[in-house]
Amino acid sequence: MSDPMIRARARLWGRRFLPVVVLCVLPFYLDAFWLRIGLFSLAAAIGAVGLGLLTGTAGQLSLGHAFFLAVGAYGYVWLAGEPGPGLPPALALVLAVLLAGAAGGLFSPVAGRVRGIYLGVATLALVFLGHHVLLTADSVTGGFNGRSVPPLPGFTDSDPQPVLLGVPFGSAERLWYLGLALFALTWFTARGLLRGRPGRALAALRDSETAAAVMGVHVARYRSAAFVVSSMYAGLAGVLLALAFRRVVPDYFALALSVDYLAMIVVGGLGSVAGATAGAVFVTALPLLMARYADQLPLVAAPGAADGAVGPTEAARYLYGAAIVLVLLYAPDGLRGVTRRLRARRPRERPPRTPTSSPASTPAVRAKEHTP
Amino acid sequence: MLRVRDVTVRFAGLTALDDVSFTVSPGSVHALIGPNGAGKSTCFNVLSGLCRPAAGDVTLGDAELSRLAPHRIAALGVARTFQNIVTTEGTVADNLMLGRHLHSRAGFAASALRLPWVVREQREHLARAREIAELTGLEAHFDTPVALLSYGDRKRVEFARALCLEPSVLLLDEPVAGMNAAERARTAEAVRDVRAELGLSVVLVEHDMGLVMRLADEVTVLDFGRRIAHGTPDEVRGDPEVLRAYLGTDTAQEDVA
Amino acid sequence: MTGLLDNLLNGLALGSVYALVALGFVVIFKASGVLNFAHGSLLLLGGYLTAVWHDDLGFAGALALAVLVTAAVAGALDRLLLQRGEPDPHAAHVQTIVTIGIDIVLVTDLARRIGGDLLSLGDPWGDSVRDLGPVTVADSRLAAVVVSAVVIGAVFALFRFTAWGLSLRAAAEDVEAAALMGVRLSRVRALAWCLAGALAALAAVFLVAFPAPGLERTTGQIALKAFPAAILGGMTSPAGALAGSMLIGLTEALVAGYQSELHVLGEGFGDVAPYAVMVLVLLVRPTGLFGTKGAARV
Amino acid sequence: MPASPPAEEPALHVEELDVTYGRALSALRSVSLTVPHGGVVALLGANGAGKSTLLRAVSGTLRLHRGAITGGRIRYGDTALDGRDPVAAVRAGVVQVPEGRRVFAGLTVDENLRSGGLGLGRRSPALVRAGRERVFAFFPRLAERTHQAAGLLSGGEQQMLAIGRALMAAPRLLLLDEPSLGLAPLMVHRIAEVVREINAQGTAVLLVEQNAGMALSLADHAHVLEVGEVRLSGPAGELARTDAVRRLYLGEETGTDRPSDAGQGVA
Amino acid sequence: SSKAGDQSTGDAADGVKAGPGVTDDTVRLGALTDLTGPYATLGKSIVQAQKMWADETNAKGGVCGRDVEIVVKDHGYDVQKAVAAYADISADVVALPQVIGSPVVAALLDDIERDRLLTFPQAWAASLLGKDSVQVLGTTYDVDMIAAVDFLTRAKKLGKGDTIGHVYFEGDYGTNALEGSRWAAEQAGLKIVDQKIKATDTDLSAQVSALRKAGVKAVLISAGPAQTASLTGVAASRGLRVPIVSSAPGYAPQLMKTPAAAALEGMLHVVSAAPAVSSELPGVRRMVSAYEKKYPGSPVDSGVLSGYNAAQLLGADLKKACEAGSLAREDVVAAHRAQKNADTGLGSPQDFSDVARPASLSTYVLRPDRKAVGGLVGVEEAHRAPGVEEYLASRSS
Ligand SMILES: Nc1ncnc2c1ncn2[C@@H]1O[C@H](COP(=O)(O)OP(=O)(O)OP(=O)(O)O)[C@@H](O)[C@H]1O
Ligand SMILES: Nc1ncnc2c1ncn2[C@@H]1O[C@H](COP(=O)(O)OP(=O)(O)OP(=O)(O)O)[C@@H](O)[C@H]1O
Ligand SMILES: [Mg+2]
Ligand SMILES: [Mg+2]
Repeated sequence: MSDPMIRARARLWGRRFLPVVVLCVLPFYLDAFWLRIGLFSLAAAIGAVGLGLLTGTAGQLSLGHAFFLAVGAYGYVWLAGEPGPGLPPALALVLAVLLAGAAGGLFSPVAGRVRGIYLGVATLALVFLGHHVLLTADSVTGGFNGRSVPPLPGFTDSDPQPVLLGVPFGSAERLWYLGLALFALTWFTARGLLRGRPGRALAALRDSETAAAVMGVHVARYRSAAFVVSSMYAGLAGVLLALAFRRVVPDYFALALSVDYLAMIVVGGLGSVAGATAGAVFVTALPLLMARYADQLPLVAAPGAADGAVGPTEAARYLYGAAIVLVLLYAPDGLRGVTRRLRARRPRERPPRTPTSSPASTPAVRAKEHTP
Repeated sequence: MLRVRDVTVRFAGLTALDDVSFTVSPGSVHALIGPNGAGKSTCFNVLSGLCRPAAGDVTLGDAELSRLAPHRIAALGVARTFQNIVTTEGTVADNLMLGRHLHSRAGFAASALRLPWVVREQREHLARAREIAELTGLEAHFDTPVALLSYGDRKRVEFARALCLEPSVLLLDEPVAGMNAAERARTAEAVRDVRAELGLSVVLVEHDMGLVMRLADEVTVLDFGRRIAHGTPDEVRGDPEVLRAYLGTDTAQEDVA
Repeated sequence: MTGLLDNLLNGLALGSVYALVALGFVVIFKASGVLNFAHGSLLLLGGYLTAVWHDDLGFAGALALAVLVTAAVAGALDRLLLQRGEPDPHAAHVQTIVTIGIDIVLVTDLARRIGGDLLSLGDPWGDSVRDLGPVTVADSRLAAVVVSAVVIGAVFALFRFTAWGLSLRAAAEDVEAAALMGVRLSRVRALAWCLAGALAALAAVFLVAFPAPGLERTTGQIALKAFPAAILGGMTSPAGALAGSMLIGLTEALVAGYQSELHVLGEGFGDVAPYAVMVLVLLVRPTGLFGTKGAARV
Repeated sequence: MPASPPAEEPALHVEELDVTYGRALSALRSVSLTVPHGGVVALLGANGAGKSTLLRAVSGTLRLHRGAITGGRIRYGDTALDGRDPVAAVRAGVVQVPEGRRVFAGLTVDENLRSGGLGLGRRSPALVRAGRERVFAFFPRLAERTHQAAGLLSGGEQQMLAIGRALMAAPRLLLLDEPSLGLAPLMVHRIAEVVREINAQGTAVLLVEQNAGMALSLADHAHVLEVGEVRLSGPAGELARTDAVRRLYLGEETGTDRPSDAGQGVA
Repeated sequence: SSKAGDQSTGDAADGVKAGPGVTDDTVRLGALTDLTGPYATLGKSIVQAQKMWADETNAKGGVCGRDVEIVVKDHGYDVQKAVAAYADISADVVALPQVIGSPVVAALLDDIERDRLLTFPQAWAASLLGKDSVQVLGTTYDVDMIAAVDFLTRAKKLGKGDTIGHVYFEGDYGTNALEGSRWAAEQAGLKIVDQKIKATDTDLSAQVSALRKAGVKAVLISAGPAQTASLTGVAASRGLRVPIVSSAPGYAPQLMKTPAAAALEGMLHVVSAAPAVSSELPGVRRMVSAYEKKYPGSPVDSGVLSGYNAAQLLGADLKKACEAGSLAREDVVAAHRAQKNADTGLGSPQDFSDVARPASLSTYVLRPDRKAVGGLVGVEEAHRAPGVEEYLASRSS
């Protein structure tokens, strides 16, 4: 009975399904604060997976992710809201994702032509120009103060709140499951993309456009497609963020957000879905947690105390900055690399699986083509 | 039939190819030789669409190659290797699967949804890639990242990747550079095998005259971008112009002797 | 007419300040492939140090010391936090993110120290202005033009003609081959960071001098303007950085100056116009005005 | 002559060298060889045998490939080279021409040559000019293209540049990794002449070559590496007469039809 | 499950109906402030002033027999953080005597209204009017700007046909101010040339060029202190010596330490709902001396005054609610709305009964003075600019 095969299978199932089970029961134990953090993390993870595909796999540095998030978020708000066509929110969600994809497609003249750091800074323009549009087009975007987000039907606090196992299921709990479902969709599709033919073609583009072209990859089309797909994930993340915030404001979709996403994929480890997810949780949740608990640290003064004292926000920022530096100092291949190394240290090695590009050494910032 | 007609390529202040013409008949091995900087690799770049000629044209069957983008040319069944190895990161398998790109159909949507036929297709291509790895002596390295291989093995990866395209025309730029004699023989054999098996034409750039003599059906010799000789290996070997510009008179004396 | 001249001059002066920032940025990118997100905070550091020291040391002394200290800090950051282990060209993207972490810490700390103050750097130009024909220019801006022209020329010479410059460019091309030629990679690289730090500190002076009101906690954010400037120039040559910066400065000044005429683009377009110009230029020249396509063939 | 005859006569001693890549992959095991002052030593071996690895260990670039010396010693004269960085090797006069050319693509030919002397500290412009003239004498083709970006040169031209660049460093010991790679037959002869000439001027050479004919004709002494170990060594002429070497490296079909299997038979 | 079950609130021992944030011995208030972002200085002044008020109140026995406690959350002007912080504290506080940042308030508006949480935003845009639970204290930006134009026509003799520049921040603040200046200018037959800027613009040379080209006779500015300093400095050095009038947030005492100080003293006026901190009002003087004693070294700026004022007003509301027998949130809001003439002795009295109207319509005119506490001295006492009522009427129609 102690068949090692069975045990191995059980372990595999354990590793695959335990996290899913844990994620599903979390709302029964966590209060709104934690659920909110979780929801932000899920949304960020979806966006990070998209950026990972673009920057990690296809090697197209993008500092414009915030823009595509904004397109998704504002697209949803406008499509489902008033002023706007006032479509059914579920339809608006889908259309907003497509709209973000279309925005990525519109960028393809640049994406198909400009490379490396030039592309990175060109995408920076998207953020600034986008921000400008968000501020100026008041009638659609609500201007400086943004707009409130029409909730999905069944996800408002005014809906009747069912009580499950003694836990009232408010909007936070229900949104959590929506986020979880969307994240599962992201995980499934992104892995399929990365490990399949498109992922390989994109990785080839990253390493050598010449080699890819000569092997039959339509360079410009794939470069643009990477943008479109990545923008669609960003759009989805944007919609989810909007639903979680219940308010969209232009200032949120600023450069800092793009930079955060870049940090996510690198801190997590480039080139893998799991890495992007880990990075997203790290970058999203850590500052919020630190901000919440910083006042309990020693040497931290109460907010607004005497001049020059280190307040909780500052303490949280110090720690967060230091955490990024430290993680990358000791695990240059990111959080994903840490788990891989831990796993490798265990005696039983998994046999190598179907080819996937080695994520350890995939540069995001590439000055020139790789020609040894 | 691959036909190169009056191709001229100029770079700033330099004519890299000057009115070069030659024809590669189907199923033959055509060698392109010449001193360093003669324009051989440039010619390959023209054939594979990486470089636009200033004049002249290249046709493969009915298709006019010199106006097509590289990926279109690849789709017509032209595969090549590079003199300066150009592999992608990732494992040997990843590189070979890139070679299968044109033979698979899975697009973004289908791959994202992992439709059953996509999974099946991928499995089949992986099996084919493994076969080709075996053919080229890479089976032991199949899952090794290319960056960790020795120079000669990386050269082989390029060769195998080109084969994965199952081309009708194979362009090999110094395929045995960095290999020792035994390995050269083995690679030559592999070239001969695939040619026989798949009936493809091969255009070969190589400085190893022994290999050229053994493999080639026809030889074109370039010097300073101009064609200076053309013919069977034996004809070319005796050509005084070729001896002067390329082989060196030492060899000539040996030969004459 | 005066308005146009005014705007042009404004733009040139502004551009030469951006050029100083952009140049430091390019130097770091060349030396280490790192997109230095901490450049703004180095700039803030340089400015802050000048501000706190100028009372005791006088402007020149404070500036000299601030330039030195900022250079040392930049070099130390590179040596201690970025260059870990063997030089690895693939690590550039990781180091880029590390600079984000560094930036967060530095900015938080400097912002905490500066608080809500508007610090004066005690520069000798004050708010004096000068009439050049029909237009009036601030002396500080004239100084910026002169200083950045001189500094950019000097850096250009360093790059072209010194062993350090050659080492730097060689290492940027191929780390291993450079090592084989006996280039001390880490030293060459750290020196580049020092240079960039010094440039940032210097730029801070002109950035916050009149007509700007003084050093604020957010001054470092202006380094963002250097991104398009550097890119427009092509990231490869100091001359490019200068030209790109001028273009950015001019665009900004002209669009802001003619805001009411350019109403259709939305008010406040001056700030983002440089980015629009940059994208247009990149569409035509994907590697910037002066950039060359990587000299690699197969 | 740029290098004045040294007081002592340094020789390269590699003793019982073990090298591993990453955590586990053992690339060299207990390899010993000596390159005497003014000597030419050839190193042969199949792909992946560890030839480049040995040169990397000597020049100190192993760490750039995540490799490490795990045993044994490398000395050049009085200088211990194991565990040192490349700068120390260059300072000691040991210069490597890397495998696969590795010219600085974005720099001009001229700058590439100048970069060859970077490890030597300050040098008079006259000395640099003399070095450059010497390289141009060896490879006239380079002289025609001094202001061209090196990355745009043809493969063979790049190879010449890589060798010329190393010569600019006035090496006392030159490590050549496949110098004939991609060179036309005429140029291969030229390389042989160059090796002879610089050797005559007092530079020792450790030569890794797949063109075994040329290598053995140049070398005094030769070693054959196989899967990380020295299998054969001896005077070059003697080795050239060995069956296995003739078959594997000189391409003479003396044994079985499938040379790849025959690799095992060398011992 | 750990979350099952819910605690409910009820009457406290003393018979006062309690609600969230109220226990038998404490009343908890919240502050969503900016201590690390662009409004850090303001945030800090308000926090300190309100803490001082809480200490004073507690020393006098607290509110409704309970100690006042203020929970401060710093959002650094980041809406996401603010939303999270609100979720964090909203369940445990009675009211928010301080919320900084108009996008923050806008983002929280619906939640605040739903939670019936009496909130005093430290932002004075007219768009924040009209919500029962949200109270803008004093005047709004547009009202101030009407007063500014009035001041220019009266004191600086601008007349029909003259042109005024208005440099303003994007966002509620600037837009609302521009609304006021436009209206007033039209009434007075003046022309407004507007220049929108961003918070990151600190060099206003280009704007000055444009204004000079337009031939302005005066400039209004509704931006931050740095922008005011740059505008004034550049204008002075370019010979554009015209009166400049700033909205209240556009001035900070720190400006008196910059090179532009002289120009500011010569050219600038500030319109504000609150008196100068250097004012002779007894309430103000008492507060200033207490503040200086408690926080030596901290600048005493307008934020101190408005923060303290807000706290006092809230204290009055709580007291009233307590007297009415309930500290439940909705009853606190009701008590607040019942105040028709709230006077703390710190400036103009306020009327909170009409949610759609600014609580006060009286504006002070101040000018910089580097020797005065808070860097400002009064020029004109609080008064209602002519036409304000018409303006309000025109807006509500
Ligand atoms: N993009 C380019 N720009 C400028 N010159 C070029 C370019 N490409 C090739 N050349 C020049 O054209 C000539 C021919 O180069 P090519 O690479 O075709 O030679 P080759 O015959 O392949 O030589 P080798 O045998 O050395 O590889 C060389 O002198 C080279 O410097
Ligand atoms: N960076 C590396 N990491 C791991 N293994 C490596 C690395 N570089 C080389 N190897 C392995 O070490 C062994 C020796 O490689 P080396 O490059 O020294 O071979 P070589 O004799 O120079 O071969 P070639 O003639 O093909 O250049 C090979 O098995 C190779 O796969
Ligand atoms: Mg070639
Ligand atoms: Mg090798």
